[in-house]
Amino acid sequence: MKTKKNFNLGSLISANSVPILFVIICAVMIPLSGLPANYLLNEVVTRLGRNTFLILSLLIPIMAGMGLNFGMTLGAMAGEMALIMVADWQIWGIPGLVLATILSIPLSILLGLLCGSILNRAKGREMITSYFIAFFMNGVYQLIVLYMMGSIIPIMHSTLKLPRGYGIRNTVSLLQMRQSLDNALAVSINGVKIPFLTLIIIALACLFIVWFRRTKLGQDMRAVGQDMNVARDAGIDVDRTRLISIVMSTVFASFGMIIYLQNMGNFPTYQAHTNIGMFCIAALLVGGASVDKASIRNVFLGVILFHTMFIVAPAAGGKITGDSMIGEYFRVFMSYGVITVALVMYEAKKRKENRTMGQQLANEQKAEEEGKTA
Amino acid sequence: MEKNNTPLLELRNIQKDFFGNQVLTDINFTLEAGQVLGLVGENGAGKSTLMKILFGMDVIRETGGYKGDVLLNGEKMQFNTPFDALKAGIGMVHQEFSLIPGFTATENILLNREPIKKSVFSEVFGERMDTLNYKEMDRRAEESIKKMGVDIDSKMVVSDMPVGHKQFTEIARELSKENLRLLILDEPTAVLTEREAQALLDSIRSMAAQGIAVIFITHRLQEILSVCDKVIIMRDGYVVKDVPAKETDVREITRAMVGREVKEGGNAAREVRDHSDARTIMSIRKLWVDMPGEIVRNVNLDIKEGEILGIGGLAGQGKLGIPNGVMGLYDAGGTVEFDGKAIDLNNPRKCLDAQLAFVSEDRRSVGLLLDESLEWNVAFPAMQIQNKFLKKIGFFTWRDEKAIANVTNQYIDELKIKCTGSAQKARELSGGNQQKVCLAKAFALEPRFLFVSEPTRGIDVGAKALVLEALRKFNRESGVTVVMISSELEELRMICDRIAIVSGGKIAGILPADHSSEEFGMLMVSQVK
Amino acid sequence: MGNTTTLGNKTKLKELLDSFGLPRLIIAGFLLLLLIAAPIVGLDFATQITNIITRFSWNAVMVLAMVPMVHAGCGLNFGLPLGIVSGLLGATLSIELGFTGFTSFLVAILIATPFALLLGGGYGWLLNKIKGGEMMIATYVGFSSVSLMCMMWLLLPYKHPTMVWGFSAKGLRTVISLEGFYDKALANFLTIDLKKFGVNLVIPTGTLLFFALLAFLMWAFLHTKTGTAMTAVGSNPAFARAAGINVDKMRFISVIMSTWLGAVGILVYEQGFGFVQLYTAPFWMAMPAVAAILIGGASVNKASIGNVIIGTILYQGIVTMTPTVMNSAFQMDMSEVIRIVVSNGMILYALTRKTERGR
Amino acid sequence: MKTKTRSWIIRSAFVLVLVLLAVLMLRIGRGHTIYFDNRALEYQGATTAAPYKITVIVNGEQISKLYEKERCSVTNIGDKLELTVEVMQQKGGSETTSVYSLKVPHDLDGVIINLPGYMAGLPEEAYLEEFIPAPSTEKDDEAPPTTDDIGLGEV
Repeated sequence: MKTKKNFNLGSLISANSVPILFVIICAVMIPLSGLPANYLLNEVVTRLGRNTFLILSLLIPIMAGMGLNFGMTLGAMAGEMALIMVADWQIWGIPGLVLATILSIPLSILLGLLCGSILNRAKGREMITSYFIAFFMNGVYQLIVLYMMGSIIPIMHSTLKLPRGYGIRNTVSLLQMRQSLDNALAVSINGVKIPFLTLIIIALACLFIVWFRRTKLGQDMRAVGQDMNVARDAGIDVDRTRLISIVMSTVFASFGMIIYLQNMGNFPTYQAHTNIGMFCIAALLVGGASVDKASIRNVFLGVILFHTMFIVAPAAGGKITGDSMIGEYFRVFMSYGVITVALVMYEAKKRKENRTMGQQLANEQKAEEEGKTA
Repeated sequence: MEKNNTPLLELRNIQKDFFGNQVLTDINFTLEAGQVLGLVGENGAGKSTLMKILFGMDVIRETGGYKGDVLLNGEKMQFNTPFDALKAGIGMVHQEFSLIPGFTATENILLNREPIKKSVFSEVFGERMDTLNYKEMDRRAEESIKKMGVDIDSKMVVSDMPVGHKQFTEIARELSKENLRLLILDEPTAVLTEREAQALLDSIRSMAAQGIAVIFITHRLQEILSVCDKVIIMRDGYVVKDVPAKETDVREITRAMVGREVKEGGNAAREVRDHSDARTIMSIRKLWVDMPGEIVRNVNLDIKEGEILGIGGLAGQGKLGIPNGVMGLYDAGGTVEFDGKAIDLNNPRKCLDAQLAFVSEDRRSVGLLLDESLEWNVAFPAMQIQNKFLKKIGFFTWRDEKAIANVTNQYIDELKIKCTGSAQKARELSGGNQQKVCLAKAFALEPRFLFVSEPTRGIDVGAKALVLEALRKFNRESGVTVVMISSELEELRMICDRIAIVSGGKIAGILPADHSSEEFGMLMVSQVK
Repeated sequence: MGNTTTLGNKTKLKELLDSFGLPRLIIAGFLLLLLIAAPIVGLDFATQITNIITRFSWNAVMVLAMVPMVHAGCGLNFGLPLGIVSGLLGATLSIELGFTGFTSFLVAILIATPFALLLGGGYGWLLNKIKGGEMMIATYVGFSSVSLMCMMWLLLPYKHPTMVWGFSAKGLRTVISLEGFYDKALANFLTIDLKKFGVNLVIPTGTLLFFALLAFLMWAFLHTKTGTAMTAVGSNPAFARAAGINVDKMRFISVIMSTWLGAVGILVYEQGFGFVQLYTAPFWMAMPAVAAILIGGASVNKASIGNVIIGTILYQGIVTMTPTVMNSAFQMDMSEVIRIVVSNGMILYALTRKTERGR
Repeated sequence: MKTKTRSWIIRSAFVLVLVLLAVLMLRIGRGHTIYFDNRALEYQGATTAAPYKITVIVNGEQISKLYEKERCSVTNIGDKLELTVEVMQQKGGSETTSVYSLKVPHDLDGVIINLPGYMAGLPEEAYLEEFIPAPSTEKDDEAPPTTDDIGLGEV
């Protein structure tokens, strides 16, 4: 009954306020930036192929009620480590990417298990905890890549190593893998390069998620996400289900990172993953997702809107203020801002729900009481 | 499978104690397939403990198991978890809903028992990767809804459902379990409207007709009489009566529920003072309180100066809502006058300023600062409300640690609080001693009027007597009006001058404490919602 | 412990050991090891001590800024950058208005105060709307405010030549030297310098005294009626409410106090460091402060002045000692990794510890 | 129990497939840099002369035209490549085209192929030489990574 009443324009706008805001921002900034449409389109399509898979990895933990998985960074690290090894072994092209993907699976499962079991000890605080797991593991990643690779883990090529003889350089070149996925089956329409194979892989991942929702595990995750206690009473192994959701997310994220980095062609060894979680989450939220609800639609809408904003902001900022730094800071501000707003709305909603429930009961009694006294 | 003449369920000499506190003694009864058994008794009579044993709840095992035998079809059963009980064909609908809010009725009915279709992935990743068979789910859900005999929309999402439908969804879930032989319903009609309740009673009948045995727990005695084959009445952990429903009536059941053989002279020896001439110190009009599970509706109550008023009633009927509402801890409306002046509701500060004090029933989360010292616990409200235990040095007003320690030690002696010293943390004390700290906190406020809510809940017998004595002394010596809320009628009768009984969120009646238990019992069940 | 009253000596000792916890013991042991190792690998012990004391004096006030919010149950103040932003506004405006020397420090605090009250007020109001989710939101409020200020530093019409970019004469520099302004404004007061006696020990007495003053005021506040109420709100909000305390008001006050202390904290840091760092620098300043107070023995809803002092010494000790000691010992600088693992590990430990009052 | 062993077998098979796939990728994905030299080769006393010009075509793509003493390079994924050479012995002479299937040792990153030697059918040790990059004299200034401003930047 409630849902029917809500189906008017006002609530539709308020429910989608974030995407609408971004549409407006983009609509204002695109003409201001003066960027040619072709360039813009090309950039957006490139970024769509590059980022979507990573963002898809966020959907499963949201389904399991664990909020925005800042721990996806762990998957990104697994993907990076796999790529470093593959680059060292000189496996090139698509075979190299496939090998990196296979290598990243055990790594990311391991990291996912770690992350998931910590999060099971911090129920109700998953987001802030996963946020710090990402930071913590960044230290471990540095320990491995900066100190153990080349000393304990054999690295053959000195081009990868720091001059001191161990540790990986600040940039890892993936020259021989660069866009090998994107260029396979690529189609160019009006100068806009469409990375067909990448998009097919993304489509498969979407299909998987749609299908996954219909599996027993998917159903269990939704149940756990909505009410852990009821799910436990019904015999669902809550902790295990949550653990699996994080492991899946981490594995997905490592695949996503490999796709992302093959497009870039090289990566800064120690920084590539630091903010990736933040930007993926911001993009998802821009697409209209919330902490407890996200769909594939949100992912695509989010990637397009967020990245359009990202591309045009510096140019537009430069045109307005004569300083392109303004635009760069602006887009960083928007990324943080949108996450802040989404978190505030989520928490406020949780509290409001409790309150309205009380208010409603009070009113009912009042009405009844008035009826009786009258 | 079923042997003739063996009852479906038989309990033999069931005994259970919680840490030496005997809650069930020698429970024996039988139940045939297709029979409906009504189980009644006051709160704390042992009904829910018995059901927990039957349903294999963890808490029983964790507290040392039980004695005696549970026989199902003549076979001795030992349930270690609810899932064992489910396997054996026992289903239970708890008082609190156990439903996933965003799922449809169908999804909830088949929660974690969904029919599945094999998928390729499951070969590798385990059977949880099988997909759900939605068609089969719909079919089974419809089937169990039909079995129940009440029509609910299987596609409706639970959060959109009226309360009654949620209840029916829960029952349908139990019915969808194919081997269901015994269904336990714990106060299922409490949340239903009259029509829904009637529908439920009909469906109980039709379930019984299909050979399912039902244990039906309720406080609505009329329902018991109309639907049950036999009635079992429990009191203080004993089965006091086990009769066919046809051979009894509401009055007899009530008497059995609350009646006690007067064997100890304790009651008679004490004085019940009449305060009807005293002036009214607090007058409550049209009070409603939205306290979840203890809703109060339209309560009018006058409290006389200097008396001890008891408020009794069954759990969930609203007796706890009255003090919590007046003291501003839960949303409330109506008017409350104290000493001729109106008191703001929903503002604890105003009540405390008017020299009212409240000892909450929720010791651990409202009553105490568990992680702080006893000193803090005792002195805190008095410091904050009345600026006691403060001293001025220079520009600052400091806590007067010495005064705080003194007052705490005074109450430690007076109330015989067992602790290592006034600096001990409240968390480290036993329940009874924590309760005494709560009392000390209220006494330190030197109130003119004291609400005490369930002061003896969960504490041992010795501490109970001490707490009650302290309350009586406080009332008699300082002339403070005390309103005590308790689920234990006998306790109220021991200490109070008058007792008001709350039923269905309203005051069902007020009687002097020396009236018989039976009369109070009748009031308790009079308007049960 | 500053917040509890006269505990018996025995229980106090036991409590201290209990609350110390394994991670803290390991960290303290590690620092001890570093201190022992320092002379062995040929480092000057006194220099090391000087470094630790200096770093302590820079950071202690920012760690102190954690205390009020933890006390009022608002959790760890990951929103510290908000206070830092207020402090930076105070610092830059003080210079812009032409103050120099020690006065510029006082004026900076003076100007930062209204900003801290305003921003802290808004922040407190927000945190009262979202009880239970404070820490995550605090983190992002901090980030948002810093990135907003990044734009502001470029846009605000600052003119002072020492602060703006030389070539365009507008927009603030990323790093502003405080020489001639309040560089070492506190540190130079009553400095104890033993270099004359051949010992490389320098103690910035003034900064330490300033911290001691603030710490004393905080301690005193916690012993007043309002401070007691604040502690009770953090310990059990339901109890406080039933005792007639306005829970939201207490939380509000605590957030403002934390924000103001954050503003003063960054000014103290700058006077020691000698530079004002703008733009993205404040992003990660909350983390060391949070890690320090947790290492000191605080939990998500309990903290004392003692925790601040112990924690800052331990944390800054490790941060300053590891690079030098490790470099001299193994020619390998793993300090960054150790810093990251220790500080974030500590925060994780605090977050996953089972609290009675879990949501 | 039966289903358990069954699923165990299937799972190990799945892991095995992944491992095999990885091994396969290791085989077919190995990248090499191949340098082709057009210069005279001395082997066991005999000298193979270098022709005037060789056109090198790898996998159907023309790489370079090598005059005497010139060198070209090509990267190749996998150990095998199809090498087509068009040889012009004398300036202005006619071209002869021949197709070879060249196999590069799996373990070597870079190899130098002496084309005259190779075409003359000399053994591998004669015409093939490992390419060892000169120890990097360039300083440690690396090319800055390409960024899309996302995920990079402030730590």
